[in-house]
Amino acid sequence: MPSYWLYIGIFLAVAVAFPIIAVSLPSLISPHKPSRRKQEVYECGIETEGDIRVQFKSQYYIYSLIFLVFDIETVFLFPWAVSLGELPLFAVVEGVIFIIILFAGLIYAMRKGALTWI
Amino acid sequence: MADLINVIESWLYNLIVGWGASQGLAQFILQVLGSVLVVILCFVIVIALIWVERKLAGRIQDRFGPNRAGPYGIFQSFADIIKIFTKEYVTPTGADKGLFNIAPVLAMASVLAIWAVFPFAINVIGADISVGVLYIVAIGSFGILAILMAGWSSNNRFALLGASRSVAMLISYEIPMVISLLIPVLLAKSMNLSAIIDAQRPWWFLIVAPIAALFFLISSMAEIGKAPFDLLEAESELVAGYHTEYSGMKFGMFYVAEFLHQYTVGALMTIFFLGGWSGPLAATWPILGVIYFFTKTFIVYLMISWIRLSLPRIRIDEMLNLNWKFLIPVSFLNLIMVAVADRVLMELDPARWIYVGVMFVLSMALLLTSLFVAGKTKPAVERVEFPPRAVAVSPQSDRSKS
Amino acid sequence: MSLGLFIFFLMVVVTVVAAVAVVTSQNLVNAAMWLMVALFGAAIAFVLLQATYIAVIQVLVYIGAIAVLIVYTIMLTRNPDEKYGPGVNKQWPIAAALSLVLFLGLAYFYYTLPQTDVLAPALSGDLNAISQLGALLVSPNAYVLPFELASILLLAALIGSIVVAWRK
Amino acid sequence: MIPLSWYLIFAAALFSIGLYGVLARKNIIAILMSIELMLTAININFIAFWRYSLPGQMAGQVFAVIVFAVSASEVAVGLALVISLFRRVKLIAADEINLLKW
Repeated sequence: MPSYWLYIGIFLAVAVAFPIIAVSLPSLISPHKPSRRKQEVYECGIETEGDIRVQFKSQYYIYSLIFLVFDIETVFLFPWAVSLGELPLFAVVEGVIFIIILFAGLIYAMRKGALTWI
Repeated sequence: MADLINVIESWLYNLIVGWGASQGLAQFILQVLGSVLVVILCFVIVIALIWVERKLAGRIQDRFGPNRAGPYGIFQSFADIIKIFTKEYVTPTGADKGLFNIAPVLAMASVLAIWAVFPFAINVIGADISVGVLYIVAIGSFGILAILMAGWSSNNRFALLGASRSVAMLISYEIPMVISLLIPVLLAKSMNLSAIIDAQRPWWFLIVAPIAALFFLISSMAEIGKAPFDLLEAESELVAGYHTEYSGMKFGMFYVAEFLHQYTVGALMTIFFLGGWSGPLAATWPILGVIYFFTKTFIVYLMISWIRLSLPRIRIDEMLNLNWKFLIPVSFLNLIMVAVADRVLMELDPARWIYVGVMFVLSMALLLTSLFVAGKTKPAVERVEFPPRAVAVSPQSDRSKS
Repeated sequence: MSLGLFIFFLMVVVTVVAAVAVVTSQNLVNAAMWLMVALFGAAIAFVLLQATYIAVIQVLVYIGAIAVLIVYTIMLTRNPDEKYGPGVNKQWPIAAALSLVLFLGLAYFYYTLPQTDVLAPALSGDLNAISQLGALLVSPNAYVLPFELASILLLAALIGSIVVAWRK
Repeated sequence: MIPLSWYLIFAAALFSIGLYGVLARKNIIAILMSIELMLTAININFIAFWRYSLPGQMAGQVFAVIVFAVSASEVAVGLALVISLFRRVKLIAADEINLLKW
């Protein structure tokens, strides 16, 4: 088993190294003539005004929150799914209860209107 | 001779050991060689795919597509590579330089790293780890991080808005994708990719769990961010989304990652629902398995291209509604149904074809019912009809109105 | 097994440097990115300890979900008029001293304790960790109560966060 | 091979760094990030003890999984409070929010 993970480690290193090479090679041959005008922030030709990091609406937070909760849910459900074959029928019911409890949260968010894009 | 790849591998292994290296070192060198080979293969595939995609897009849209560089324009991609290699990097003022440069590398690496665990044939497997499915999902999340980094570090409103929009979409669609992936795991009782392929030897999971296959396809099309889900490149609203400020090869990395991601989704679809490398004689002739794997992947790739070239872009509210109000509830119902049906059928222990038939019929019934219910419900937002107005209005009349 | 040792020390150095960067970085987004590096280092530690499932969900949960949540919150709560300013409060020397004392004490304790100077026992070859984990989580005489309570905890967190943060 | 104490010392280092962050940082989001560091240190301890004492029984991993759920809930509610607070007082420095002090 460790040899597989060593392979994954090597693969990750190679997968990071290749894009780095691909990104850094052109800087050897491509021109580099920076100027103030060229490096201005692109806003379709209009001058930028104010702070660029604008504020956001809290809907984005709600989406990522629900995503986080369901991510944790899958963390519990993957071992459950793998071991389903060796477990009594009772275990399936427990998993279903788990899903339904969290599903109630999704329905709450939906009724509250937090999922409707505005 | 049938097992060409392993023959070469053991020959190389013996060669390196013969040169005086220890066995661990020989193993290490072979693993480095293998991973470099797979990564190069990915780049070659992308170069070929870009040409195929552009030619196909041209034909579908009644154009020629690339036809100048070489016969049928097959050298177009190489011309593009030369062009992109000689372009200047422009870093906008006020950009967070570190994150700005890491983001394209991370975007590419997150797609490449998925290929570490793919089983290409019965004994040509990268890393046969026991958590293969979750590895794929986990590595995919680096791509989301790369988009956030690119959007934040560019110091550009369009980039930041595009990034946060596309991340909202990506994380939303990751929920049905992960739940759809739970179903092959549940049916195969393993997270190991080879075990999942083994479990669908006579009957593909496409037939056993058609809803999961369909939802996986839809949600991963959203994940790759191509039409009809290409909101991150809504040119009229957001310029080019999170990579507005990128130029040269840094932009190229995002572009290549997108193509490779589409091909990777094809490979995932093949592994989870289309039987992977399995096919006639593939167990005895592994080289045939490799051919089957890449053929199936290419077919799925072409199907995704076909869908994306045929459909227009949908609005972000429609897209999120589709996800939250249809895909996620139905995929949860599907998960519950598959778990219960699978366990009950396992108690009864019927013949395999009865099992598959019952699962298929149940899935179809659920899909049709949910489509029927979804068609009956009222849309959350009523569409407002605006009366048509003249395209060109004289300045006087416009000013008088306001 | 010098390779394992090398990976271990690399992991420790990267993780600790990243963790220090988390608590000292002035820019919050940079701090969040350093946090992700540190947590990825912890994932490598889990792989070295052969808890591969935990390693994978560490990456999935933290880098996939919590990073996005933190960055969104930073974007949501940025006050355009106010710069970051000094990141630490007045009592930081006391905090640093306290942390250092805690670390040195723990390290000395672990270093001298004979029970902790042991090597890992060999894993049995047919250990199907994930299947066992799933069986433990739902079997009535093991951890089924924490399993169901976790879902109620998550439900409470979900509803509570929506109540607190959501406003049209 | 690596003895158990090295992992424990590593986890202690992470925990102490997190503790410093919790005590010394001003910004609430930074404090929450430091708490994440501390929880990860705890998880490393759980897994290290599992690996070095009873790798045949999965209790350590079960605890680690539950710590994930707890840390996710903690960060979700904490950040929601940060957002709500920011909406009211436009300020997220922990030591300047003192309405509940008396």
